[in-house]
Amino acid sequence: MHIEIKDKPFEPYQYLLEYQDETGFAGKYGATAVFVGSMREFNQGEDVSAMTLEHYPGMTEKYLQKISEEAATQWNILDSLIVHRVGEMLPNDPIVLVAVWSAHRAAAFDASRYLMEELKSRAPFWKKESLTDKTRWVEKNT
Amino acid sequence: MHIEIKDKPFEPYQYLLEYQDETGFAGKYGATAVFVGSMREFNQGEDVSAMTLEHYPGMTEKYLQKISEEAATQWNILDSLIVHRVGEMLPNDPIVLVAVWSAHRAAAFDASRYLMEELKSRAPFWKKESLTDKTRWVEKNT
Amino acid sequence: MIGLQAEIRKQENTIFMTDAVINIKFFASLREQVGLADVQISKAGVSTVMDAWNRATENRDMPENTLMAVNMDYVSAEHTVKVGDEVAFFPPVTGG
Amino acid sequence: MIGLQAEIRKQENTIFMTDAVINIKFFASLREQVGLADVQISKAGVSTVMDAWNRATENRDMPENTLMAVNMDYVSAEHTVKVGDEVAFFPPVTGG
Repeated sequence: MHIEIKDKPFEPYQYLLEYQDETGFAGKYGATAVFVGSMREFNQGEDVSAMTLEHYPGMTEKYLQKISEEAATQWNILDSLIVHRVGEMLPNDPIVLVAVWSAHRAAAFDASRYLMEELKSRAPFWKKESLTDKTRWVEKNT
Repeated sequence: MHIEIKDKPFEPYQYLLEYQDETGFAGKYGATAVFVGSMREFNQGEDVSAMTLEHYPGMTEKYLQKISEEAATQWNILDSLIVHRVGEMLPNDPIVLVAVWSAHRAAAFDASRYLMEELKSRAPFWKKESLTDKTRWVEKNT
Repeated sequence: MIGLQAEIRKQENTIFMTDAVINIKFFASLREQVGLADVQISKAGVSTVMDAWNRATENRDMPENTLMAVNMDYVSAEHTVKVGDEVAFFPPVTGG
Repeated sequence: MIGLQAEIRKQENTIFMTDAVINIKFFASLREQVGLADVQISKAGVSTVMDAWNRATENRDMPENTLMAVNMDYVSAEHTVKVGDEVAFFPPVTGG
């Protein structure tokens, strides 16, 4: 179980390649479910040129850890990973990477979706978008 | 929409890195849901040392294409990818990679799971496992 | 004249080989059980997928759960077959 | 004597600064609206998270949907606060 807050751009698939190499469970898992959230260049009808992601240091890690533990309690999984960007980012930049490893696919699918939904509703992150002529806080996660 | 049958080992995350570089939808997608199925070294209570994946050339591609089109009809997705191994493989080798790109996460999650479930129930692939002292056909997908 | 008759016979054979047959395929455990991979059978007297099975396997019992496809689409045993069809028999699929 | 009284006063201040306060944090749009990021308030007369809001913001109306945390756990406005607590106010989260 690993969580990480990144203040610099990261490449999710490169991250997974390296992370999996370090784990000791090669041959144990039959299923890996991965979710990557990326910054879009368009939101709520407007072009978005940049974004700032603010977080609550300490509480964010605590909640990412908490939801990871909840997932491990609810499903029979081998490992989970959450990586989340903060700071200044540009369109197409990865924002979040969630991955779950399990013996069979149902647990990986269910747990990865759980992690994303809980992260979206409980982890203290906030997005501020830069439009052509102004900035705006994203008000609600959909 | 891309489907591919591989008769040699492939690295799913490396594949995704290269595939995404070639697509023209950077900045359009906010969500990527990925599933990787890998060969386990243990199945139904026995150690598995190797596996052979047989398929029905022509029909397999036809069904992977068909389920990809079904997913694109049912969900608002930008692209989907299915890569599946055939031939001789070893524990920890990736068997299948499914990926779906969409603007918002629900479609990517739903469509990727649909692709996997439909692939498992309809695409003509068959697994034969090598155990310590014999081989056996996997009789049923769980 | 002998040459011509041979040519006619050859043409008839060719017609028979390419036009009046059904192509049968078996896969995976069923291929091993039946001992056949690819065979051609004559269309004569074969109307359905079940008939094709019976002709190709010499009336062997079809295992429960056998899946059938005609021209790479799933069908039932009652599905009608035509000359030139590709009929496949295989066990439940186990990919992914 | 003057030096000693100053020392006593300094110690009292130190005790006040580290022990009799509540630490308040505001994030994101709420930080900008309230115009405060991190503040300390005296614990005196502050029993609940709502009291802490009122003290820190000088009785500003709390926006609907404001989320509250004490020591990095979500709580309601009626949650009791203790000396040394970290109380945070922020808008709905929008990560992921």
